[in-house]
Amino acid sequence: MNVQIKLSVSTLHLQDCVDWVMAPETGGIDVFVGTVRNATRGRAVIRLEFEAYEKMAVSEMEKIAQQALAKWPVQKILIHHRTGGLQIGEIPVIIAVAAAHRDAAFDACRYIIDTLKQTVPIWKKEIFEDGEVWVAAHP
Amino acid sequence: MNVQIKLSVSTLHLQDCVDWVMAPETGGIDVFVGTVRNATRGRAVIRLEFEAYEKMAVSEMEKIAQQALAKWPVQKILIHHRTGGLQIGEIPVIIAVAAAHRDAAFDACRYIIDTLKQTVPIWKKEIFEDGEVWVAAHP
Amino acid sequence: MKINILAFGIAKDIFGASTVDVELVNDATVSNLKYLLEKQHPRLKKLATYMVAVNNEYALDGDTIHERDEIAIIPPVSGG
Amino acid sequence: MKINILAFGIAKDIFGASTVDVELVNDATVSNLKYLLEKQHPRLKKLATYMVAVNNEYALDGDTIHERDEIAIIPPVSGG
Repeated sequence: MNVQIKLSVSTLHLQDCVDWVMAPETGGIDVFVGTVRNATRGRAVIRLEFEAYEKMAVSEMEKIAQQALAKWPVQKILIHHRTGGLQIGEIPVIIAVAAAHRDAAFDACRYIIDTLKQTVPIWKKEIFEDGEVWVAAHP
Repeated sequence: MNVQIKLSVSTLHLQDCVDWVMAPETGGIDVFVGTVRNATRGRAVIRLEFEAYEKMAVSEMEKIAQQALAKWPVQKILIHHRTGGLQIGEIPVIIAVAAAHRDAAFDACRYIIDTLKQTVPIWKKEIFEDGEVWVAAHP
Repeated sequence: MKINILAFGIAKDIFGASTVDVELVNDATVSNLKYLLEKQHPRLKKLATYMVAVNNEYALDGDTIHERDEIAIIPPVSGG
Repeated sequence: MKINILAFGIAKDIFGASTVDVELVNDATVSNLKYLLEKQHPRLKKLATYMVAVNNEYALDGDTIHERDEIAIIPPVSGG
């Protein structure tokens, strides 16, 4: 299998992700690591909550990975995404793409995170000291 | 300091690299991990040797990092490069770029590896079963 | 037919529950469902946008809904 | 003046040593140095290209070389 998709309530492990995509014929790996920023438009964020429509989220991530495999000469694709509560500095998402040549790895990795943010049914709630907001819900 | 440059004869550690660039105001990290491929133009590679003009290599990597900081809104940049002998699957280079927003991290990371491969005085020798070649030396 | 609708993110807050039941005629469309839901929960219309998923796939307004389909309301996603 | 030239990568193989000494006149240019080296080591001309670094900076052909400058021959790089 050259695609690994995971939704997880526990900490994501960067080294495991990169080890999984690495193969003897790999020349370069591009990795995107999302992190929980401490502020949104100047307002301090205390923590985040991620909710997923799990079955559909996994199938949409799988679709994106297959699209990337079809568009670029890449070898292996891994997408791990957290659900539940995350503190500042924790990692909501890791995307790792291995390829023989780095251009394909960069292009595919960026396509995957851009598309994931548009189509995968996962929702992020930012919790502030004085309230909370579902990100992107309102215009 | 928002830039860390290192040439090292020992194993590079991905998690340490990403931990170093991560900060509370970081929203995304792009990481490029080079790996030693097992073949070049169909010819089996046994291992690689990296040689560096160390002082100049560090100063050229520092220049590239400063150029990237000037061109994109990125927060921290790390470039670690190996020297000496590497086996298949080992990691010659790790570049990690942290930014508030991911586009800058992707653009800067790709610029850094592309420029590093053009200007930093480091040389790679591929060792085959029946010979060895300094990569890119001849037309 | 009675259809049980799954709600996520802000849609769950709007419905005040993670699922709502809706009574639809056979061969109702996604568009019919949205009309009904928006009548019962006008705050849906305040969202930047929202989609309906039928059996874990994004559905178009003209797609029809059948008994035992798994229907979900997908407010603007914000993963990553 | 006698200048000690550092060699790396394939240049070290061509010189058969990691440094070579070259006798240059005062205010010799990078171009003069290249001419001398290529006369002594014609295989340098077979390289895809090569650069000269003066005090850890890439130098242009017209740059002059001074006593105690650190000079290095930089064959095509291949890091990463």
